[in-house]
Amino acid sequence: MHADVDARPRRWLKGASLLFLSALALSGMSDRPAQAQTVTAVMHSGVRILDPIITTAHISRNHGYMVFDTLLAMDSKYRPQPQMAEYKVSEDGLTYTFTLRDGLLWHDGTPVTAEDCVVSLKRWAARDAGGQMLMDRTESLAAADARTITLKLKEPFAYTLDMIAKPSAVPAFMMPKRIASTAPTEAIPEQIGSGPFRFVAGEFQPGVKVVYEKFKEYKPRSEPVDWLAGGKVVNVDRVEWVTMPDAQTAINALMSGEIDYMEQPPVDLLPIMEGNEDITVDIFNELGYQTMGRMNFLHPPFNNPTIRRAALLAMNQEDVLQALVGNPEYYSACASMYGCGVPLASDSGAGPITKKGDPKEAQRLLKEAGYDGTPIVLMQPTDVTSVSPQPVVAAQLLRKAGFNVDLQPMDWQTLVGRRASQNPPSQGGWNMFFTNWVIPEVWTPLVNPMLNGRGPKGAWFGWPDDPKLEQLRNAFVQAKTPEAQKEAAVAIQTHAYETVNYIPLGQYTSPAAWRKSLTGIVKAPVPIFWNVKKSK
Amino acid sequence: MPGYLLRRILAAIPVMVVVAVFVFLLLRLTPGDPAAVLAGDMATPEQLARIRASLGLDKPVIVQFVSWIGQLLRGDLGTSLISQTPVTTLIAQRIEPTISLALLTLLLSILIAVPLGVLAAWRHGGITDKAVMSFSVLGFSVPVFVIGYILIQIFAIDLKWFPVQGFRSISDGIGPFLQRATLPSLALASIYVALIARMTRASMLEVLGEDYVRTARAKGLRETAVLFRHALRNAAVPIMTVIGTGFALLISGVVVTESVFNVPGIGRLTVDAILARDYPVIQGLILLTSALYVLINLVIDLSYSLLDPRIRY
Amino acid sequence: MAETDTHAAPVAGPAQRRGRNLSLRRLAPVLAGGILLLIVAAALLAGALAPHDPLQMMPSQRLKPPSEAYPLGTDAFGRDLLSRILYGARISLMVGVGVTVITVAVGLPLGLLAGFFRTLDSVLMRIMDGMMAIPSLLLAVAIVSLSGASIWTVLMAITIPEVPRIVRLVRSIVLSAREEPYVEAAISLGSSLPRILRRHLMPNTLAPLIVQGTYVCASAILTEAILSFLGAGISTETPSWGNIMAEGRMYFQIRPSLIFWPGLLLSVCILSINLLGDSLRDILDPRLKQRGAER
Amino acid sequence: MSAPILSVRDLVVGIGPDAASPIVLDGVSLDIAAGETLCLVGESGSGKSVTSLAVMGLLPRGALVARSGRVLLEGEDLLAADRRRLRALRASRMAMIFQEPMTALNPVMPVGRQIDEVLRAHTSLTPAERRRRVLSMLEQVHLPDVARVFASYPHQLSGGQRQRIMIAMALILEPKLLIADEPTTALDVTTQKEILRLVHELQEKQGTSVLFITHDMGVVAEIADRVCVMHQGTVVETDTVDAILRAPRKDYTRRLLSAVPSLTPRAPRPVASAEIVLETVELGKVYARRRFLRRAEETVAAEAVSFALRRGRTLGIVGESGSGKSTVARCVMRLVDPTAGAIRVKGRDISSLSRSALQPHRKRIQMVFQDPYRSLNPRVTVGESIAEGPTNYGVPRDAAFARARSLLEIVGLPPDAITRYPHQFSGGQRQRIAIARALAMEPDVLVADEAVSALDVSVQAQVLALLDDIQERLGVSLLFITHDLRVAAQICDDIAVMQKGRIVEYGAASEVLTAPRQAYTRQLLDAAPGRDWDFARFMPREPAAPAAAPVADVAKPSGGH
Repeated sequence: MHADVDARPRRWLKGASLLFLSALALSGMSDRPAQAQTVTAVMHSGVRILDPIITTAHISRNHGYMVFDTLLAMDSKYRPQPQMAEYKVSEDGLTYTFTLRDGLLWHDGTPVTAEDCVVSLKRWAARDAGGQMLMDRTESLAAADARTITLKLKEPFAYTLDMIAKPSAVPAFMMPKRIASTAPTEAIPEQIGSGPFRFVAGEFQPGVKVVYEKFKEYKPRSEPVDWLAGGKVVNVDRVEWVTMPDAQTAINALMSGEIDYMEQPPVDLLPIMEGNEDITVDIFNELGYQTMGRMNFLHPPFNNPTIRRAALLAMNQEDVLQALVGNPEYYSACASMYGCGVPLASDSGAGPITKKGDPKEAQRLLKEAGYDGTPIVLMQPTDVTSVSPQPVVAAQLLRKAGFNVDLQPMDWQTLVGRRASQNPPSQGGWNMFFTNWVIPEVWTPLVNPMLNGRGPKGAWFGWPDDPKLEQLRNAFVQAKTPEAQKEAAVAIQTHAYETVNYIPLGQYTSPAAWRKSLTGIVKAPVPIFWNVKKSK
Repeated sequence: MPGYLLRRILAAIPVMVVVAVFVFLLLRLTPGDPAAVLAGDMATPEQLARIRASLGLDKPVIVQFVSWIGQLLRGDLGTSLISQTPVTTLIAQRIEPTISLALLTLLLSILIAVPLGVLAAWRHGGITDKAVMSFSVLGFSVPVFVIGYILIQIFAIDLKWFPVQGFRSISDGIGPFLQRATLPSLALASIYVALIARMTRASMLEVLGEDYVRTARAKGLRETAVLFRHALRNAAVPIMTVIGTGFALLISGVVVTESVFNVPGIGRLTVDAILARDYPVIQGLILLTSALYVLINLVIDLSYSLLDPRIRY
Repeated sequence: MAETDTHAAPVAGPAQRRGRNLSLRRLAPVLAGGILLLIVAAALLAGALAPHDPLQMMPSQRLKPPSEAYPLGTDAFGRDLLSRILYGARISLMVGVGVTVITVAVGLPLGLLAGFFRTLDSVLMRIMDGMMAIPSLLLAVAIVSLSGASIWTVLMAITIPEVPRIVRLVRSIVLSAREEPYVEAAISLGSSLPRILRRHLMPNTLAPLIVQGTYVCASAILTEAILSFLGAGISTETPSWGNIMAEGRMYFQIRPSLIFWPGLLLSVCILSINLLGDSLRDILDPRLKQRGAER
Repeated sequence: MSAPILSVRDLVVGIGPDAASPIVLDGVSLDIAAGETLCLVGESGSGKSVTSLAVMGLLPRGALVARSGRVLLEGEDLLAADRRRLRALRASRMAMIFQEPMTALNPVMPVGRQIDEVLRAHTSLTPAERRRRVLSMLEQVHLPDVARVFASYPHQLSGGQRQRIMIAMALILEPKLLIADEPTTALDVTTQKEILRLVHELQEKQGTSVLFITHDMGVVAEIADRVCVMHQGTVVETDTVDAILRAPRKDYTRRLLSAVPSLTPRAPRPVASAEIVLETVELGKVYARRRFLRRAEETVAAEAVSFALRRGRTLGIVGESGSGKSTVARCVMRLVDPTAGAIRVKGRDISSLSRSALQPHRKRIQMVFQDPYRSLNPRVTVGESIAEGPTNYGVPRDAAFARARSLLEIVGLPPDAITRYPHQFSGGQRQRIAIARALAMEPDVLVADEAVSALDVSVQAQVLALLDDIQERLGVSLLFITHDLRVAAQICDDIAVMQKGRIVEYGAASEVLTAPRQAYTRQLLDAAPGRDWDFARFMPREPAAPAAAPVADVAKPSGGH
C-alpha cells in the first residue's frame, strides 16, 4: 500500500468536487475548469497516432505510458522490476510465471485479467522485433487463471524479462482483450488502459491537444518511483499535452506561464530562458539519444565495403553534433554503437570514427576502390529540426573526402516513405540517410535495429546481408553471463565497424524546461507525469 | 433568381469535380506512403506491406478513386489514416478558430482598408494618397510570418499587451477571444488591407470620374455625402469581388499565421496532413476550402444585386 | 478626380498635366529600378562580393554576432550570413523571373485561345476555375512536399496556381478587345485568325502582362519564402532568402539578424518590383488600374 | 439690359495652378439676363463646357484652375466664394444638367431619393413635405405615374425620362440660373424636341435664365435668345440669334454655319449603272438569350429588311437608336450572322457562307466605323493598317504600300502619314485613314456606319465631300447608316427609314425627305431641330413642299414576335 494513504481520501474528495465543478463548467459551454490542477505541457510533437503498438513514434509511446501500464518496468539500473505483475522464473529458465497484483482496473471499470494480458502480449510481439524474438522461442503463452500468466519457452532466453520490460520504442503495453484483439496492422479503436491517467476522448484533437485525467481508481505500487519502475502516484487532476510547432512561441508561453512544461526546447534557445527564476532547465532523460547515419548496402557505391569505410573516415562526430546541438554541455562524441553510459558500451573497432574526420585517408580509399564519381543521394528532411542538420554537415564532409554528393531535401515523411524503397537511387531509392534513437532502442545487439544482417527481406532499411553478423548476434543471445554478453557485444561492434554497418555520429541529451511550480519530475528515458506535483 | 441560384450551384459542380480529380491524382501519383508514417521507424518491409493492405492503399488508383467518390456522394469524407478520426470530426474541431480568425481579419481589414482607399482616391495624387499606397504596397511585400514575429516581439514580448500564442473560442467571452485573436488577425490583415485599400482606391477613382458624382456635387451635397453615399456604393462591386478572390489569399495567410501564433485551425491541419500523407484529410480539406471559396464567391455575386439594382439574376 | 468633359479638354491636356508631376511620378520607378539593379548586380557578382563560401560550415562559429570576418554574423551551421544572402539573391530572383516567364509562356497562349474559341473556353475555364478554387499556397505546399523539394518543383509549385490568373487576364482582354472596331475591321479585311491574334489581340495583352508579370514575380519570391517557412522549400544547400529566413526563424529571439537581413532585402526587393509594376501600369495603360490591383 | 443674372468677366482657366502651363479659357466674358436663353456654341475643344463648370465651381480639382477674371451670379463673385458658400448656391441659385442622363444619375439610388437629396441638403422640410414637393416636381416635368417613378432606379427609365428627372432635380429649388450642357445630344430627335419644349416651359414658368451649351446649330435656332460663339477658349462673337444666323460678323461663325448640312435633299443624280451590287432579301436578326430551364428570351433586332444598292449609288439607312440600322450594317458585313433572309453581293448570297468560303467575298464589301478612335489599331502604323487587307489577298507588301500611299493622297493626307501611328492624327484625319483602308480592298460597296457622327460639323462636311468625291472617282456604292437626317439629305440617293427593326419607308431621298408618306418619317422630320433654317445660306429654308396627305402605313410590322 501507498505510504501517503492518509492524504488520499482528502485529495480524492477535493479532486471529485473539482471534477464535479468542472462538469458543471463544461455543461455551461466553458472550456475547462480553472480550479482543477492542470499541467499543460508542450511535447516534442503532436499526438496523432494513439496506438502505441502499431507505431514506433515516440510521442505515441509517451502517450502509451500515460494511459497503459506494463507488466514489468525497468529501473534506473536497467533491471526489470515488477509493475503490474510479480514474476517467477523456473529453475531451468524455461517457465516464467507472472502474477497480477491486486486492484488493477481498466479505465472502463472492469478488472484486469491474465487473459487480457496474454492477448496484449501477443499483439505486441507481432509488432515489436524484440517481442518477435521472444515468441520465436516460446512454446506457449497462456492464462493459467484470472491472475496468472504462464510463459513457456522452448529454450532458455536470457533477455525474456528485458524484452517484456523494454522501455522503448514499443513497450509491451497491456490492454483489455477486446482492444488487444485488433489486428496488429490496424490501429486500436479505443483508449482503455489500466495506466495512471485516463484518456479524455472528447477533448482529443489530433496533432493539437491530448487531455489526460487522473485515473482515480489506479492503485500505485508502494515502492518509490525509480525510472519507469515503482509507484505511479498521480498528484494532479489533468495533464494536457498541447502542440506548438514554433519552439520560440512555446518558450515564450512557458516564460509567461501559459504552459508548465516543455519537453524539448532547442538547446540553442536555452539562453532565452537563462536568468528566468521561474524556470528549471534539466535533463530527465540522462542517457539521451544516439544520432547516426545509415548507408544503402544494395546499390553502388555503398555496396562496396571500402567505399563505406571511406565514408566512415570522412565523418566527424564533433561537426555533426555542433551543428545539431551546439552547446557542448549537451552532447558528447560516442563511438559505441550501443550508446555510452550503458553496460555494453565500448570503443572496440571504432578507430576510424574517433579520428574526427580523415579526408586524406578517405580519398585514398576511394581511389583504391575505384569510385567512379557516382553521385550519392543523401536524403535531407527539412521539417524536423532534430534530423535536418546531419545530412547537411555530412554532405560537406563527404565532399571533402571526394564524394560526389546529391543532397535531396524533402519532408521527413517523404524520407520515411522513400527509405523503404529498395530501388536504385536514380529510380526513387537512396544512398544514405540519418536518424536518431533513444539509447534504450540501441543499447543491446538484440534491440538495436541496425545490427541485423538478414538482407533485403528481414533487415532494417539499408538491408545489409551479413550472415556473420547474425552468427555473432546468436552468440550474444546464447551468452549467459554479463561478461560473456559484453564480450559478444564487443565482437558484434567490431564486426559492424569493419563492415560499416552504420555510422554512429555521437550522443546528445535534450533538456526539458518546466516552471518551478512543478516538482517531482522523474528521471526516466520517457517523459512521465506521475509523481509530478504542481504548486500554486 | 432561384433559377440563377440553381444554375450557379450546378456550375460549381464541374469546378468541384476538377478540384477532386486534381487533388486525388496529385496525391496518388506522387511518392509518399501513409503506411510508413503510421508504422514509424522500425518497420520492416513486410510489416509495411501489411499495413498498406489494411488501409486499402494497395488497390489500383482508379478503384480507390471510385470508392472515395462513392463515399463523398454519401456525404462521408472518410477517416484519417493516421489518427483514425473521421475527417468531418477533425474539421469540426479545427474550423472554428480559422473561421473566427478569418472573420475578424475581414472585419478589421474592411474597417481599415475602405476608409483608407476612399481617402486615397479622394486625395488622388496627394501626400495622403501616396502614403496609403506605399503602406498597401508594403503590406504586399513583407512576408506574413515576418509581420507576425514583429507583432509578437513588440506587442506580446516587449509590451506584454497580448499573450504570445494560442486561441480562445468566442464562447469563452469576447475579451479572451480578442486578446488572442487580435495579433494573428492584424498580421493576416496586412495583405488583405493592402488588397482592399488598393481596390477601393482604384474603384473609387473610376467612380469619382463619373457624371453622377459631378451631379451630386452640382446638387450642393457635402463631400462626405458625395463620397460615401454616392461614390462608395457604386464602387462597391469590384471591392466585393476582391474580397471574394482575396479569400484564397486569406486561406494561404491563415496557414502561416496559424503556425506562428499556434492557432489550432484547419490551415495547420492541412499542412500537417500533407506532411503525414494523410490522404483522406488532405482531400477533404482541399475540397472543403475550395467549396468554401466557390460558396463565398457565389454569395458575393449575389450581393451584387443588393449593391447594384441594375444587376438582376 | 473628375476627368473633364471631352468636348472641353484640349488635346494636349492630359499629357501636359502629367508633365507637372513628372519628377515625382518618375522618382518611384527610378528608385525602384535602381534598387532592383543593385540587387541583380549583387546576385550576379555574388562570387566576387561574398567574403566566404556560402556553403562552408564552421561548426565552431555557429550563430555568431557580426564581426570583421562575418559582417552579418553566422547562421546555425556557422555559415556566413552575408555570403548566403548574396547567393540567395540569385535563387530568389531566379524563382521570381522563372515563375513569371513560365507562367506567361503557358498562360498567354491558353488565354488567347480561350478568348477566341467558345468551346475551348468553356472547358478550359472550368479547369481554371477549379484550380483557382484550390488555395494556392496549400496547393504549392502539397506539390513540393509530395514530389520533393528541388528548385524545379518549387518553381512548378508556384507557377501552377499562378497560371489560371494569367489565363483569365489574357482571356478577358481578348474578349473585350475582339469587340473593338479595329478587330472587326481586320475581320472585314479578310485577316486570318492567327494574324488577328498575333497582330491585333496579342499586343493588347502586352502591357497588362508586363504589369501582371511584375506582380507574379513579386508574389513568387514571397511564396518561395513562405514555402520554406512551412518546411516545403528549396534545400539549404542552395541558399535562398526564403530558406535562410526559414532556418533563422528558430533563432528569431536570440539572433534576429538571421530573419531581419534577408527579410529586409526580400521586402525591399518585392517592394521595388511592386512599385515598378504600379508605375508601369500607370505609364503603359491607365485603364489597367483595376485589373492590376485585383490580383 | 437689366442687371444680368450671370456675368462672366475675363475668365482665364489654365491647366493646374502653374502660371506657365497652358491656358484653356482665355478671357471669356458673357452675360445672361433674367429669363433669357443664351446658347454657347462651338466645336470640340472650344472651351464651352469648361466655362460652364467654372461657373458651377466644378472644375476638376488640381487639373483645371480659374486663374483670373470674375464670375458674378447676381453680383456675387463665385470665384471668391468658399466651398461652403458654393455648396449652398448650387441647386438653390444655380443648377446644371448634363449631356448623358444615364451616367449623370446615380445608378444605385432610386431617382426620387436623388431629387430628395437636394431638398435635404438645402431646406429644412419634413420628409413628408419633401416627398410631396418631389412628386409635384415630377408632375411638372410631365412624368407619368409619379409615385412609381419616384421609387424607380435610373435604368428602369427611358433616356427622355431620365433627362426629365435631371431637369426636375435641377429646377426643384427654382434656381435663377440653369446651365444645360448638351442636354439633348445623346437623345433621339423626337425626344430631344420634347425635352427642349419642357426646358422652355419651365423656364417660362420660373423665369429662369438658361445657359445652354450645344454644338448643334439646329438646337440654337430653336431655342436661343442670344448666341455666344466660342472657339479655342475665346468668345468669337455674341449676338442675338437672328443676327448670328442671318448675318454673322466673324469668319469663324460664318464657316461654322456654312458647314451645317441642309435638310433640303441634294439634287437627284442620274442612275449610272443598273447593276445591283448589294441586295438584302427579307433579312432578319434575332438575338436569343439562352435562359436556364426557360424559353429563350428573344430580341428582334432586324426583321424582313429588303433593299437593293446599285453601282455608284448611295443608300442611306436612317432611324433612331435601336431601330436596327447598325444591325443591318453588321449583318451585311457578316460581323454578325443573320438569322433569316439573304444577303447578295453581286448576286451571290453570302448570308450563310462559312468563314473560309466567305473569304473571297469579304473584299467586295468594306466598312467605315463610327468611332475613328477605336477603329484603328493604336499599335499599328497607318501604312500597315491600309496594307493589311491587300496583303491578306496576296498583294505583295511593296505593292500594297504603294497603293496605301496613293490612297492616302486620295483621302487628302500627306504621304509621310504612312509611317505614323493613329494617335498622331485628329478624328477627321483618322476617319480618312479608315476610308483609305476600306478603299485599299477596291470594294464594290462601302458601308459607313455613322461614319461622320462623332465629328464636328466642319470636319463632317469635309469627310462627306471626300466620300462624294471617291464615289465619283471610283464608282463605289455607299451604304450610309446615320441618325442624322441632314447628313442623309446631303449624301444619299435613296433612303430607307427604319423603326423597330423594320423598314417603314424606302424611296428616293428627294421624295422621302420632302414628301414622306409615313407618319413616322414625318415625325422624324418635324423633330429635326432648326428644320426651318438653311444655315449655310444664312436664311430660313423655303417651305418644304406640302406634305402628302397621310396615307395608311404600308409596311406595318406583321405581328410576329
